Amino acid sequence: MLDVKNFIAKRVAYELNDGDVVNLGIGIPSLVANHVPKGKRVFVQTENGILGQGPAPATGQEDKAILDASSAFTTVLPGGKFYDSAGSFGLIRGGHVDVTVLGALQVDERGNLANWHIPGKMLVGIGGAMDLVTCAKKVIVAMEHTAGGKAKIMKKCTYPLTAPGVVDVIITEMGVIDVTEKGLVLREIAPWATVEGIQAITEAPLKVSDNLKDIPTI
Amino acid sequence: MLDVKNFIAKRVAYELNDGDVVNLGIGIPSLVANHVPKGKRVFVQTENGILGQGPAPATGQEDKAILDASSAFTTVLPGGKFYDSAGSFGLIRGGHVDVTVLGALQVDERGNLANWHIPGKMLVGIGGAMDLVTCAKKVIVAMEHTAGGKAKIMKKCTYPLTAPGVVDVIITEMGVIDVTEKGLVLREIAPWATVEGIQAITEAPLKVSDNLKDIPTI
Amino acid sequence: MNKQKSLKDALSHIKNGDTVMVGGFGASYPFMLLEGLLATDVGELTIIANSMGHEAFVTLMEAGKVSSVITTFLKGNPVVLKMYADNPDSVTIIPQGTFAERIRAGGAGIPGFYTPVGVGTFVEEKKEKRTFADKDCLLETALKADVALIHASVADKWGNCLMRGTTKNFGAMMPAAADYTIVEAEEIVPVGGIDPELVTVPHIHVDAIVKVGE
Amino acid sequence: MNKQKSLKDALSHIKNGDTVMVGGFGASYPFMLLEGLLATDVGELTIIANSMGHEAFVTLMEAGKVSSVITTFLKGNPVVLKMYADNPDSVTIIPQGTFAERIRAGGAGIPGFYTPVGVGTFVEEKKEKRTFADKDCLLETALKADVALIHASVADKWGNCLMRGTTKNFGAMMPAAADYTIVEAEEIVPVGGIDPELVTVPHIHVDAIVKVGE
Repeated sequence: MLDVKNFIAKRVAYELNDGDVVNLGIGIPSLVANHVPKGKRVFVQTENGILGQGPAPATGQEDKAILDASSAFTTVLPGGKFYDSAGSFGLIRGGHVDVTVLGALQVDERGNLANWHIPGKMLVGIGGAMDLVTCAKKVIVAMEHTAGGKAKIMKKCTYPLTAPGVVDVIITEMGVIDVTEKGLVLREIAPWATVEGIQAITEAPLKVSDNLKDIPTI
Repeated sequence: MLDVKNFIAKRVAYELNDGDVVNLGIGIPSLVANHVPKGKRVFVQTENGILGQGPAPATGQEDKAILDASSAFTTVLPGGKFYDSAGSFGLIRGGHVDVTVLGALQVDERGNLANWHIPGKMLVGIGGAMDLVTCAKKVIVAMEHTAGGKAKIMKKCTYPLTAPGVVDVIITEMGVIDVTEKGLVLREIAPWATVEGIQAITEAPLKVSDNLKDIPTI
Repeated sequence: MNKQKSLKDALSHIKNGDTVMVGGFGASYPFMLLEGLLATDVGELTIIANSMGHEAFVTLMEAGKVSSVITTFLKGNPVVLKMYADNPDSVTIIPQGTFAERIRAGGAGIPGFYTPVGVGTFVEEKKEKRTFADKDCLLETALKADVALIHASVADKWGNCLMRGTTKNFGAMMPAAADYTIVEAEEIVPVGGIDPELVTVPHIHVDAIVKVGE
Repeated sequence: MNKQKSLKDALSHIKNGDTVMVGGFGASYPFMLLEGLLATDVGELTIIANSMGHEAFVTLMEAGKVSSVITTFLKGNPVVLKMYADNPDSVTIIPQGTFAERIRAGGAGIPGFYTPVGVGTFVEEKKEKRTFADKDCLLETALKADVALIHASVADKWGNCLMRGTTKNFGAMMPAAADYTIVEAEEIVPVGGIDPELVTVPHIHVDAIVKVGE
């Protein structure tokens, strides 16, 4: 059976460039670090104060002073640095994060992002998402294409925005979609999807790239 | 023969309170640290990045990475901290320096300070003086009472200001003068001075404190 | 100069109506100080903390000690959600980086600064906008407090704090922005026991130290 | 990822007309890089440095390479005084704390901030004023640069820098505010050779490393 989350995470990892500073949100984005291709090195930044986050520590090696932004035990790699929050968000807000990868409740064809609150539901708060998407050089939304059968890729977001016009790329289990000045452009398609099938579960109209490719499934 | 500079520096040291964070300018102010009375501990801050400056190092113990704001070798005491300039001036501008002691070209009865440029002479620059006098809790001017026979304590500064209305106390070899809302008030007088004699070399009118005291000469 | 105190003495400085900053990000909250605060008589506090989700904040709010909150994250705290539903003005939600920068500004003498973060969202409500290099920005102001409560890995007797790894977070900046700072430290060492290159918070911002577990 | 280069290669990135930030406070200037810069063909540089008083800046200006200067201190440099006399607009003198904060702002994405420093002096000329809590303040803007030249005590091969003691000063903030940063390091160590708690400048802001003396 297809592991949707890891399929998406893996495709996101291919989108990263060697040397990128990346911030990975919770959920699917947090899996991206496991899929970075050999020969590429990316530097994972956590907004709670690490540049150069490493893998989870071995059992017995946990250090309660070294946690990730979700409070899970983590490690720092050789060549890393710890920051206080003014420093950590200085790095984020100064535009030094090359790619931020995060989930979304809704994204629309103008790159508007809504990922913090569903009206009528419990308020969650916003954490560092607004800082990250407003200031990172590239914003990748990594998410399942729909939620409970409802479209998440919209003509216009109906939920309150995290930030307007910030999303560059949307990666789902169906395809890779670029947000361009002319709207959404399907750049890659999953082997199990069709253009018509994707359009049927996408509220915004999709253009198809002249150079449409298959998402590699390895 | 009277050592005017050390006499002034010593009187300044008595003005400091136990626990004060102090910044000491070049010249007479730099001598103040040598005169802090036993039983009082002050923490000397240098704007180039030390909190808790110690004495000059012994010969052979100099460390070229530990200098004061005048680039002389210095030391840091146990309990001290090194800062970068954003941190060091954050400390200064955040109002965490209790007392800044510095020289002046002119001070006037409103507490205006001019200590960076004499019109027509070579431009020196301003360094950290504006930051220190604008933001420190207390500003003490420590200087010789006159310069080349000319008054330095003025009705109104004629040189360009370092900052308006910032000086709290003026300490010279003649006396201790408080800057108050009602003008300059002579609070202490040197044994070799008279009120009339001080007024004669002071452009601004001096009030005399009801409680005028001698400067202790020990 | 030895600032080590009993928990009770340290907390006795906090008054009704005080604004209290609390360090921590996910973990590294000063749980002992928060428990101690629960046992005091003070109330009507304004709490400034990154997240309200921890049990310690839930308990404090259930005890009716909190009248308003400035935070970035509410999840996990039903009391703050009810407070927000009853009186939206009592709960201020701000972006995490703006939160960090406003606290730093409070300690560094910067009354206001501009940031593009929050433009085009609820964050911009009631805020002044201004354009820099064609980019809309919001005017944000300094945050200050009466009291800061922070957790340190190591403190010396004067109050110099070493905060290891990711425990620095907001607690590193709060003491400079607060009139009175109480530190809970896992370990207390003599003055000189922390390398001047490793002091996260200098002693001059610290007023009381409590040893964790005592 | 090994960024160690020859002096010539490292400096080859600097172009005519570039704005160049130079770290240092009294001492701790990157003298080797400044000497190297003197030997290049580039000119019309804008120099952003705390003090112009050092011989290295005098020489650079005598060679006609500098068309404008942003600094806090001129003493000891007759060339910059003459430049100021000839064309006051080419020399900008700003308070040291404002200088530090404007550079930090440049690296931290803050386009502008307010400070009371400079009010009532020549510094306020042409600047917007605004009152916060009855205190007049000036609007100051971020400083950025094409290139930063800094001196480090130790660098690793990726460019992480440890700046010991008082050598941090402005060089600690400049790399984040510059597009391209060249470090001269007294010592170069393998990656992992600097404790993550002691990294003053992270490698991501550094583009080239030159070993002092080579």
